[in-house]
Amino acid sequence: MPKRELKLEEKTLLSRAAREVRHGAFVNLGIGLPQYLPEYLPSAQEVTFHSENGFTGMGEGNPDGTPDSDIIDAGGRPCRVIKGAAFFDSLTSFAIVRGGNLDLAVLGAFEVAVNGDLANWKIPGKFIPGMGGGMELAQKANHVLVISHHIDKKGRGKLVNECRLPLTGKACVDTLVTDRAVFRLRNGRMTLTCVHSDHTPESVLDPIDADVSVADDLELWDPADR
Amino acid sequence: MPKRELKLEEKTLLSRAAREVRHGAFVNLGIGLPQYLPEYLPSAQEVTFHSENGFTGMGEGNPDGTPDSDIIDAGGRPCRVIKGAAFFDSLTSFAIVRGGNLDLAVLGAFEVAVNGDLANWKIPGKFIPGMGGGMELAQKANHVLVISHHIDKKGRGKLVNECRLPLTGKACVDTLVTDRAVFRLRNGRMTLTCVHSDHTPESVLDPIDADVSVADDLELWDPADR
Amino acid sequence: MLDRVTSVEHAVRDCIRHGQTVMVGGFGRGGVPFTVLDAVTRVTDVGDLVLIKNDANEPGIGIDALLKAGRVRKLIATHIGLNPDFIAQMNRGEVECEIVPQGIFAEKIRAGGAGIPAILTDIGIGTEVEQGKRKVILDGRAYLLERALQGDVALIRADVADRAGNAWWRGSNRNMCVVMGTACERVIVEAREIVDTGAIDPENVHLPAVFVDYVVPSGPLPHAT
Amino acid sequence: MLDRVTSVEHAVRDCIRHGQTVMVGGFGRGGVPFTVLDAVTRVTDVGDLVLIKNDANEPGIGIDALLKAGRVRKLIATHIGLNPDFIAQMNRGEVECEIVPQGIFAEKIRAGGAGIPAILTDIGIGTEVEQGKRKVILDGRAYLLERALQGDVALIRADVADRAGNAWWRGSNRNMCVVMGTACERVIVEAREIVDTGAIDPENVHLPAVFVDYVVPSGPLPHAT
Repeated sequence: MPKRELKLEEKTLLSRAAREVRHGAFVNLGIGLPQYLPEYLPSAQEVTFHSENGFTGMGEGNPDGTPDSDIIDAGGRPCRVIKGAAFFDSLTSFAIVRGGNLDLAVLGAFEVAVNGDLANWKIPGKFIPGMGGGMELAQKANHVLVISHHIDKKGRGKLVNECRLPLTGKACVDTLVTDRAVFRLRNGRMTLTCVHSDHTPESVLDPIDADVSVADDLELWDPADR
Repeated sequence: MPKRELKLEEKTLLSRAAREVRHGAFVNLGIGLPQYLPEYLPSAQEVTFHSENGFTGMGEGNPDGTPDSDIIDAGGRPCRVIKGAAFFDSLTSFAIVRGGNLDLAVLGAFEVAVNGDLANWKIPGKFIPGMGGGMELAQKANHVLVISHHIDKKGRGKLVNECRLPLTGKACVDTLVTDRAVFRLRNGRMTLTCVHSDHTPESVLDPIDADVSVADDLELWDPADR
Repeated sequence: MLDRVTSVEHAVRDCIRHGQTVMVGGFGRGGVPFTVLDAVTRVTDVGDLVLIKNDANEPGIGIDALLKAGRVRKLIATHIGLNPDFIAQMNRGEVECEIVPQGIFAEKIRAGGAGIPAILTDIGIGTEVEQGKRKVILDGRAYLLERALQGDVALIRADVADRAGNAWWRGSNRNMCVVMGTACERVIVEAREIVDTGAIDPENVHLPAVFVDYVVPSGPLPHAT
Repeated sequence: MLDRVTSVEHAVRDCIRHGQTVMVGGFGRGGVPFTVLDAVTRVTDVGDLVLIKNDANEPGIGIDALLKAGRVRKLIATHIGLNPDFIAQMNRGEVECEIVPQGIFAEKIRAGGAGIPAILTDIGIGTEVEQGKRKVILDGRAYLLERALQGDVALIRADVADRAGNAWWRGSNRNMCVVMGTACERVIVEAREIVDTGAIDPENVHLPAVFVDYVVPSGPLPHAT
C-alpha cells in the first residue's frame, strides 16, 4: 500500500470513516485515500479486504520488505495476504460484488450529488483512465462510503446539487465522510448527520454549493475520539 | 463403468463407432452402450473422456478394485482418472460443451429423424427422468454420434421420418451408427453412407420406415476389420 | 477472519424457515449435504419448501425424507430418474417438479450468484424446454431468456473447509456445490474435515469464505439402500 | 494426453494471423504473457489486430510495443491510465479504444467461452456505458443487453502448466487469464514452470487442458521502466 505523510484533515476523515466499518465486514478500498483506512481500524475488529483483481484477505505490504510480485493490489502494488485469504479470478471477484457479498466499498470522488450520484472516473478531455471496477463497486456494494476532502484544491465543495462529470453510478452513495462532516442518504437526499467538533453546520454547509438538509438528530464527533 | 455381456450386434456397432473417434479428441459418452466404447478404441489412440458431472480424463474403474466414491461418472458409478485429468464444477463442464471444446458426444437414442432430430430423454407417461445434460450434449458437441440398435425390441427402426417423442435437439445428429450401417447428415438429410459387410442396402433400409437416400460413394465395412 | 464453525443443529435452526427456497448441492451422492439434510428433517419442521437440486437422490437418502414427509412444495432439478418414489409422488400431483437442462440449471444459479438477472441461450430451442419462455431475437436468431435463480439458503458438502469458511472439494464432488454457495442469502457448508483458517492454500480454495455463513462437520455418509 | 509443449516461435507462427481478435491476459503485470507478446512483435508482422485486454500495460512493456508499432486497430479494455503513450495515440485518433466496466468485461468474455450469446445487466445503467446498447425490460426495469466477446487467439501467462496444458496460477496472477482461455479458438499458455502431465492435482487445475492448444516456457519478466 502507498505510504505518504497524510495531512491533518486526511487523518481526521480517515478516523471518522473507520467508524463506518462493521466487525466481520468484507470491504473493498478504492485507490488513493481509502487505502490508508486499515491503520485507522481498531485492531480487535475483524475486517477482510477484497481486492478486485482477485482475492479476499489483503494485508499490508510484505513484512520482511521483499515485494512479492505475484500478489499485487488493484493499483499494481505488491501486498500480502492474511491467513484465510482466497485467490480467485476476475469473474469471482465481481460476482462477489454484484451478487451482494461485498459489505462495503470505500471510494474516492470527484463529485457526489445530493441525490447520491457519484462521479469519480472521468474528466472529459483531461483524465480518461477508464472506470476499471469502479462502476460495479459503486452500484453494487451493499454500502458505499465515499471519503473525500470537504473542499477541493480550487475551493469547491465535493458535494454538489448535480454532477457535471460523467457518472460512475446513480444514487449509489450511502455515506459521505469528509474532514468536516458526515452526510447520509436519507429518503433519497444527502443529509448532514454529523459535524466534526472543530466545525459547525455553518462552516460545513456555507462553502459547498448544494442543497443539503440537516438531520434532526445531528451528531457531534470529536476527532480526538479516534 | 458398467459391465454386462454384450450381444454380437452391439459389439459390431461399437467396433464401427470406434472408427468415428479422432486422435486427440475430447469425448463425452452417454449412459448405456456408449460407455462400452473405450475398449473398442485402438490403444495407441489418445482420447480424453469428459464426464459432465465435472472432469476431463475419465478412466476405467479403480484398478485395485476399491471404489473411490469421490470420483463417479455421470451415471453415479465409481471410476478413476488418468494422468492429466482435471476436476471442475458443473459450470465449467457445460462451458466446455456449449463453448465448442467437446469434440464428440456419443449418445443413445429412442428415435433419430431423417433431418437429424434426436429424441432420447422422455417417453410421455412412461419414462420421465429429465434430460440431465443431454440437450447441451446433443445441441453443442462439435460432432454428435448416435449409436443404436438398428431395430428396437418391437421391430421398429430407430431412424424415422419424424420423431414422435419429445425432442432432445433439432437437426443435431451428425452420424448414426447401428449394427447394420452408418448414416450421415448430408445436406440436412440422413444419408446411408456405409453398410456392414454382412448386410445390403436392402436389409438396412427395408425394415426402417424412413426416407433415406443412399450415398453415391457408399462404403462397405467388414466387422472383422475391428 | 471470523470463525464460522458451529453445530449442524444451530446452523439449521438459524438459517432455515418455512416457505424458503433452498439450494442443495450434489450430483448423485457426491457433494450431497447428508448431515445437514438429516438435521433439517430431524430438528426443524419447516415445510412448503422450494428445493433446487440437480436430482432427487435415491429413495431413503438425501432429500428423499423431506420429499416423503410432504415438506417440499416444488423441486427444480435436471434429472429425477433415480427416485421412482418421487416420480410417483409427482404423478399423483402431490409435488411440483420443474426440469431444466443441466448446464442451464447451473448457469441460472450462477447468474443468481453473480448479480446477472438473466442470460440468453439457444439450449432447448425447438424442444419443450422453450414452452412459456420469453424469446429475444439477436442477429435474426431466437434465444430463450433464462432468468436467474436465487435461494434463501444453500446446503452443500465440501471435503475440506477451514474455520473461516474457505472450502475445497475432492474429485467429482464439486458439481453444483460451489455455484449454489454463491447464489443464496445464507450458506451452510458441511465438511468431512475442518482445518485451521489458512490451512488451504489460498490459490486452491474453490469457494471463498466471503460466501459462507456456517461450517459444520459432516457425519458418516449413508450406505447404499 | 497429448503433449502440447512447443517453442514460443512455433506457437505464435501457427496461431496468429493478420486482422485477428486476440485476448491477452493480465491485470497490471500479473498474468501478462510477456514472452509470447515479445514473440508476436519479433517473429511475426501481423497487424490490424483487435486486442482484448484489461489494461494497456505501461509504456515499454507488454502490449505497448504492438500498440506503438501501429499493429493494433482497436483495444477493448477496462482501464488505460498507466499508459499515457497509448492515451496520446488514442487522442490523436491513431487507434480505437472501447472501455468496458471490469466485471462486465470479464462476464462478456465468460459468455463467449461458455456459449452464452448475451447477458443482461444493470451495470452502467444511467451512465455513458449504456450509450448505443440495446435494453431489455424485465419486471418493469431496464437492463443492458451485453453481447459475448470471443477471440481467435488467447495469450495468457500461468505459473505452472503441465505438458498436456492444465494450468495453475499463483497469487493474484489469475485475473482475466482463465476466462480468456475459455473464449478463444486457439489458446497459448506460457508458464514459468512446465511440469509432467498429471503433476498438478486434478482438483487444483485452474484452466483444464481441454481449452489449451500450446504450452510454452516463460522467459524472464521485464523490469520496471
